[in-house]
Amino acid sequence: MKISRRTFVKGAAAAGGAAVAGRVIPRGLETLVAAQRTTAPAVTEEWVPTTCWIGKQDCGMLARRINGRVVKLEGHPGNPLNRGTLCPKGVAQIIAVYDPHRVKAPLIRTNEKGIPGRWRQATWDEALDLVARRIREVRAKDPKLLVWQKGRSKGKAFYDEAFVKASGATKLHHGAFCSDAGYRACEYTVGMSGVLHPDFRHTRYLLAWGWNATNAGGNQLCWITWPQQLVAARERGLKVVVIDPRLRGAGPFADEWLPIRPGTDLALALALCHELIRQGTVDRDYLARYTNAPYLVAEDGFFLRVNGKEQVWDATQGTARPVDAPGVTPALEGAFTVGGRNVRTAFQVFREHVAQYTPEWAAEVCGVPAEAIRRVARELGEEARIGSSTVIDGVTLPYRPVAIMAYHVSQQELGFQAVRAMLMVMMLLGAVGAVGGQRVDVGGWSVHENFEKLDQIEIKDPPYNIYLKDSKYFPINSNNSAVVARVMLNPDKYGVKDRPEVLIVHMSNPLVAFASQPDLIESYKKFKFVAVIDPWLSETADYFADVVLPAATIEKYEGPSKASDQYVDGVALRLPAMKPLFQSRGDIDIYLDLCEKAGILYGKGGYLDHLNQALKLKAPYLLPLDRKPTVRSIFDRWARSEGISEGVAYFEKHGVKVKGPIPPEKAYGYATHPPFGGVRHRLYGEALLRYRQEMRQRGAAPLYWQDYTPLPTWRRPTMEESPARYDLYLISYKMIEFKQSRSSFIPLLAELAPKQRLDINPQAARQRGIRNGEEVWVESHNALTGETRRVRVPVHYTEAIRPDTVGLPHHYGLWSHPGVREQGPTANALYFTGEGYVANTADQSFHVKVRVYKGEER
Amino acid sequence: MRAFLTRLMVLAGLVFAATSFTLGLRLPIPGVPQLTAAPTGLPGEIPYLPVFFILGIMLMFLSAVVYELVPGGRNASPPVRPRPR
Amino acid sequence: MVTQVQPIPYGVGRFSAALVLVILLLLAVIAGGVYALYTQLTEGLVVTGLRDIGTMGGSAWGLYIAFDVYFVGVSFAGITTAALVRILNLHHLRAVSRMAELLTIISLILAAFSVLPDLGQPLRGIIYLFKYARPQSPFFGTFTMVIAGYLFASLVYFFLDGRRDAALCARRAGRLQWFYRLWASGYRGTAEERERHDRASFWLSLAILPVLVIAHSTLGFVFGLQVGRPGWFSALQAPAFVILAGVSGVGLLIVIAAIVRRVLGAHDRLTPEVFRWLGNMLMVLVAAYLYFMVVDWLTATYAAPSHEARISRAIYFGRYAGVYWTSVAALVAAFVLQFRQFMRQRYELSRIVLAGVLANVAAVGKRMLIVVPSQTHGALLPYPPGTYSPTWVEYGIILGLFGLGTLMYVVFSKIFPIIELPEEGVEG
Amino acid sequence: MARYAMVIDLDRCTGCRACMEACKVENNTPQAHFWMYVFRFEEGEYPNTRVWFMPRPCMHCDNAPCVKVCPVGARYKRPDGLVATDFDRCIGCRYCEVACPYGVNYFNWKKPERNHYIDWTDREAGAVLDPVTNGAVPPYKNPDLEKPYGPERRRIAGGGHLKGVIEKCTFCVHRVERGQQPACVANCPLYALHFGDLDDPGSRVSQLLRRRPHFRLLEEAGTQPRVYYLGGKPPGEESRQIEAVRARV
Repeated sequence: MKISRRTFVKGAAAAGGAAVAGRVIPRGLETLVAAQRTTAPAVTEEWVPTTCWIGKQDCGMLARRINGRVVKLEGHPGNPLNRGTLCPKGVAQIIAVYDPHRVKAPLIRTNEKGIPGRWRQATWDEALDLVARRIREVRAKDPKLLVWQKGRSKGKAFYDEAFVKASGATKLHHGAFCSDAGYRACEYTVGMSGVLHPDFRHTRYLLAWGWNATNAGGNQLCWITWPQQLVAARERGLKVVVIDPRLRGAGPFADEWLPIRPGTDLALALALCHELIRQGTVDRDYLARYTNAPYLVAEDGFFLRVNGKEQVWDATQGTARPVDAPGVTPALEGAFTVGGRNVRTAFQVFREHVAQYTPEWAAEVCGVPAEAIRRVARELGEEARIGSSTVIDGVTLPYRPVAIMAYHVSQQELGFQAVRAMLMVMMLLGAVGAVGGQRVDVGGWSVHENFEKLDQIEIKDPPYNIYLKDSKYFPINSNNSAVVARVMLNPDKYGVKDRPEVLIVHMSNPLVAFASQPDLIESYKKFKFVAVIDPWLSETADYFADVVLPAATIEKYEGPSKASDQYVDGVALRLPAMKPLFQSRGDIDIYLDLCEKAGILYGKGGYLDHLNQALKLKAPYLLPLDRKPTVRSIFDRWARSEGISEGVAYFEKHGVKVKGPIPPEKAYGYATHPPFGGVRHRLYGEALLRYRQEMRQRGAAPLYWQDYTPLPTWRRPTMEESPARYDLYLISYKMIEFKQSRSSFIPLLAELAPKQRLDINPQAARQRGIRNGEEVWVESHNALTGETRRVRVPVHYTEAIRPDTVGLPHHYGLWSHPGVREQGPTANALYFTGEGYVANTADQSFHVKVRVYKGEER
Repeated sequence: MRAFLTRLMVLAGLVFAATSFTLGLRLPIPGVPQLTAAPTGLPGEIPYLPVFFILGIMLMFLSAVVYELVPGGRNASPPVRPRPR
Repeated sequence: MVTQVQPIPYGVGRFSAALVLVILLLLAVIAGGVYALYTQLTEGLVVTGLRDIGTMGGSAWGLYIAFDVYFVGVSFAGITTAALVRILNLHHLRAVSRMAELLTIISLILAAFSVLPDLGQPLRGIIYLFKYARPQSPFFGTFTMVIAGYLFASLVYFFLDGRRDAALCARRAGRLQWFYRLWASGYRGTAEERERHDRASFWLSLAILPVLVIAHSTLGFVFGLQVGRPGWFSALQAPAFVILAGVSGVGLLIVIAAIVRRVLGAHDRLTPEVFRWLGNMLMVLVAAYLYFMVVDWLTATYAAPSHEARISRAIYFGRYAGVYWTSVAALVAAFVLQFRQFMRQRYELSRIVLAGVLANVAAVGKRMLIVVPSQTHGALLPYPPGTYSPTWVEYGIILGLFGLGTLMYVVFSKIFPIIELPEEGVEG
Repeated sequence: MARYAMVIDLDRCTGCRACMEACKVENNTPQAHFWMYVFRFEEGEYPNTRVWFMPRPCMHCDNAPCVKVCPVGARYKRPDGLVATDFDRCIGCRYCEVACPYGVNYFNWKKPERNHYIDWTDREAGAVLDPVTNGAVPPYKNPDLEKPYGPERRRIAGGGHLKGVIEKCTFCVHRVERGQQPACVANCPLYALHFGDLDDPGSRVSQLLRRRPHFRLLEEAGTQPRVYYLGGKPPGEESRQIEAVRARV
């Protein structure tokens, strides 16, 4: 029988003509009759392509549409990212699309800020006018005082680039909470924008370094793609060594587990370097030709330069010669005297530097047995097959089937240097850019502009901008919104002159999603005007939005989005699977109107102009700068400009454009011409030393410059200074059920993991007399300020975590949606930001010392 | 005459009992072997067969009533309402 | 001339104020049950404490099934006693035979009623069981044997056995005369009729006894045949069911007999002799059941597979320990009470009645323990253990059923002698 | 006549529970009903810990206890091996549920319109949704579930989740009869689930079962399940369930 509310009401009324009579006849008896009713009438059914809206990689989807109503979302078989499948979130988002608690119309605040909002519905015109006026006002003052907070918004070209450029706004990322410390390390060291990941088709030995394989994504791609490649690789004989305080993430795919102490990854990486050099399993050829390892380093730590040229020691001639001198055969090791100055090769310096980091030493620091470290180093050395080569699509390339997968692990106080050290392990083995070896960017091997930029930063004197760009505090800077919060609360301390006034939050929920919640809540009070673009009333909107603009979910055009799994390249578009529900609108529509009303849409330097550049549109497909296009027509132009003759219709038919396999010349650093894009990888970070000195000269405190060392150098993380009774490390992690803070209100998913819980080793729990499922206090401590924060959560026994470590999932702590009130606190209520709890690149650390207790004791 | 009618009644009753009983047995008899076997295919069921089975059992017991209420045989005498002397 | 006939004895037709009060009370209880049933029919079984086995960590069967089993059990005693009385010519027990038969009939009706609320689709249940019932399902036996065979047979027996008294009652003029005449259906008490009845009831008893055993066994099979439920899957179930049925039945019969004796002051008919017999019968049955429990306990603890062990742990020491040990205590107490009287050959009515009550307390407890723990703690896959606690709806419906049963019993005893009329005065 | 079976590769399962969600959306199952469920297990003690996962659909047993006990033939075994539930026939006695050793049956305790995750009868929400959904509950209601299937033309695909009847995994009969894979199989991101015809030696399931060692759950119970597991082992006393879904209605 077809139960719909309408027929249900009819039935009730029919049963006696009145609602009363309908109630008198128990429906329990009605069903026998009901069951005999004929089946549902014939329906029109179609499958329309679109892309997932929940995750970061926009998996291809096919929406099953019946009478214009989407009833199911399935994976797009043709999309290289997910190949016909979806993760739980992707499947469950259908119920979110219809969620009656979406923001149904533009909202304007009627009560004061900092408390749950009360709203009145407004027309789009009214709401947009209001926001546009504020934008005009603030831009008249200084465009930089307009802040655009990026979240999980897609269509980079439309928002991050065109809008930010056209409005001149200050852009805030979320990367500093993800893996940007790793990005900076890789950009600076090998010129690739990304974190570390393997060449799964060929890798035979993998260090899964803090990689939450069964729950979270990996470098640059969402969850589905990486596990698919991991499992396939294991069936080909890949061995996986898991380096993680918690085994749960790797699940059954761990061949060996090194339960490392949180925050000590740098030490382990250094010990591996130590062992590799001791074993002599070092790819000297790679180091000499493609890195700055042979550069001569003077005693002051800077390269020896002769009229601006770095020098190497020519082994054959026994003299120092310019690195690019013809026929030079640079020595990799050795100490020499050049013009009366004692110099050593960078590799020699490195070698002597890591001599102190023995496995025994690391065992102490990391809580991992020394013999295990030795064995892993030995296996790495053997599996690397240094000197061997193989043929890929007719190209002969070095074969080094060892690699590291590292992602969120980079978000720790020593993250930048830790990832650099991990890279060095792979550099010693010559695995960077080799077949089966270390990869960094799924897009292919092209050198990122930051390789030079991060080397040439000019540290300035105050005033600094809101996220302390080019400052003496964080010269290399990942633009951390939590740090921004602290700066806003105390601008003078950081030499910031004027506070920003207007904030546009797009698909982001800083109050819950970003670390150090208390700081964020305080700082948001400082904004004069906050507009939020979001399908739901985010907590940030609830407390601080003056205007909420309801965005659509999957019912909109968005993109273009990369559809590459690092082997096959493609591009996809999000297409409206049905008309936007309620009064919501596609984000791009919103921006077009907003820009028009704010007077930054048309003409040179306007939104459309920047859009032309951002989308790399070529004539004759350039958008005219004098009239507002429809979103569909923009994508049509883009598609044709990309050489797709059918235009956007192609995507409306196929959903994804698969460009075919990525050739080795693009995929492998060794195969590019010239190899590695012609850059020398930075084993030795001379610029880091330079920054260190400039920061000191400008009077920055040691804790800002202490990690700016040319070579990764171990020190105790700041959190270790917390009193001994804070005897546990808190780490946080993602669960497969949810995406950040953006899905725990989806009832289908919330049902699977309804409540926040603290992972704890039963051994540790019993010492504290804590039973499984019992509620406890988790209290974190800031080693520098002495501040403490605490939350109450039930514990969850697991043998898959170090006894000195406890874990909290992200995702929880929401309050504005009726479905989430019982879920419990967010881990971000416990973390601290700023000094001691960010990396030297302003990247957020998700490590803190905590204590766990049952009662009210304090 | 009356005796003849009652006899006829009894006879009809017996015939009905017999038929319904045998009909009813068509349910358990093929059913019993299936108790041990694994269920396969679709259930070949005849609607309302259970009613016959139940009827059969009931009639079996009903025969006792017939026996007591309907005097048969030689010494049959027309039932007389008990009358106070 | 018409001899002056005295009114029918045993309070037939006489309604005291107290009685009216009792009836009103019962009607109230029934109304409560009806309301609970209505809530359940409209809202669905979500208003009960029942939930799905497995991930939902519940029990799919609960109070309703437990009491269904209990009621069927109680019905055992009545017709058995009656049949035994007839077959073994235990004349001294004739006094309770009608009470027993009535108890059987009413408890069987209650049993049928207590299954209906357990069904998610009661109306379908009534229709489809007649339409599609399958012999492969243990329900078939319970359903056909109990309802059709057992209940109907009891009715027939009850009817034939009552004709004589009906005839006697029919002699008095009164509003119910038509009813007595109908029941008497021409019974005059001639030698030939008596002899006919003797023969009929004898064979009827013989026919009923096997049906009886089958019926109670099939009820045991409903549980005993389930390989998927540790704690149920056992050959012991069927016989144990029959015995426990006897325990609860005889127990309740004793209680009722005592009440009737008290209310109607029928000391002359319900002699200590009667209770001594019933008491001994109860003692034997309790002893037999205790033996079953010991066997059960030994098997469960000596070498139980892990799943069985989990259940027995829950029963002996865990969540269900309270119910279990209470039932055990009650049974042992009942046995000891009877045994001491038996050894001394000195019987006391109060003691026997107490034993009867204890026996029934134990029976109810045991029925719950048979139905629930195997569902909450008997998962063969590693689901977390479940929980079940009945809601007011379930209690309300069960209470209502008890109310209904009692009412039927009281009303009947007011329109028809609950004790066979004495020999003398038959011919007036 | 085909002989359908499911093969689950435990070496590939990441325990992501996407199959559970795919099932829920495809079949519009009510809250706390998991026709497909994924166990997450932990074994051993730190640091020798092992984590593994095990999906649990209905086993569609050849000797299905639930089919045997069904008093009215609502639960029946189809010649192609599917164990079906006729929701027009079921009287809601839940005998199949107590008889099943695998705990795969779910009963509709509530009325359909109250049984879903969000109160779709909510006036406000309904008013806005109706133009799109025509009052379907839930809005993503799959019309195929109402239709009759098989030569027997009985309604066995779950329908509108009628109050007071039993339900369980149907192997997505409405998809299978259309030549599609069951929703969970079709969606598994790791291709850990396979579905096919055992009588066809060329089918993926036949090949896998020939090539690799396998087991079935509770074989000792004599239920002859139609779901085979590759790799790993059956869960034992040593297997502690972690992150159990304890949803109740």
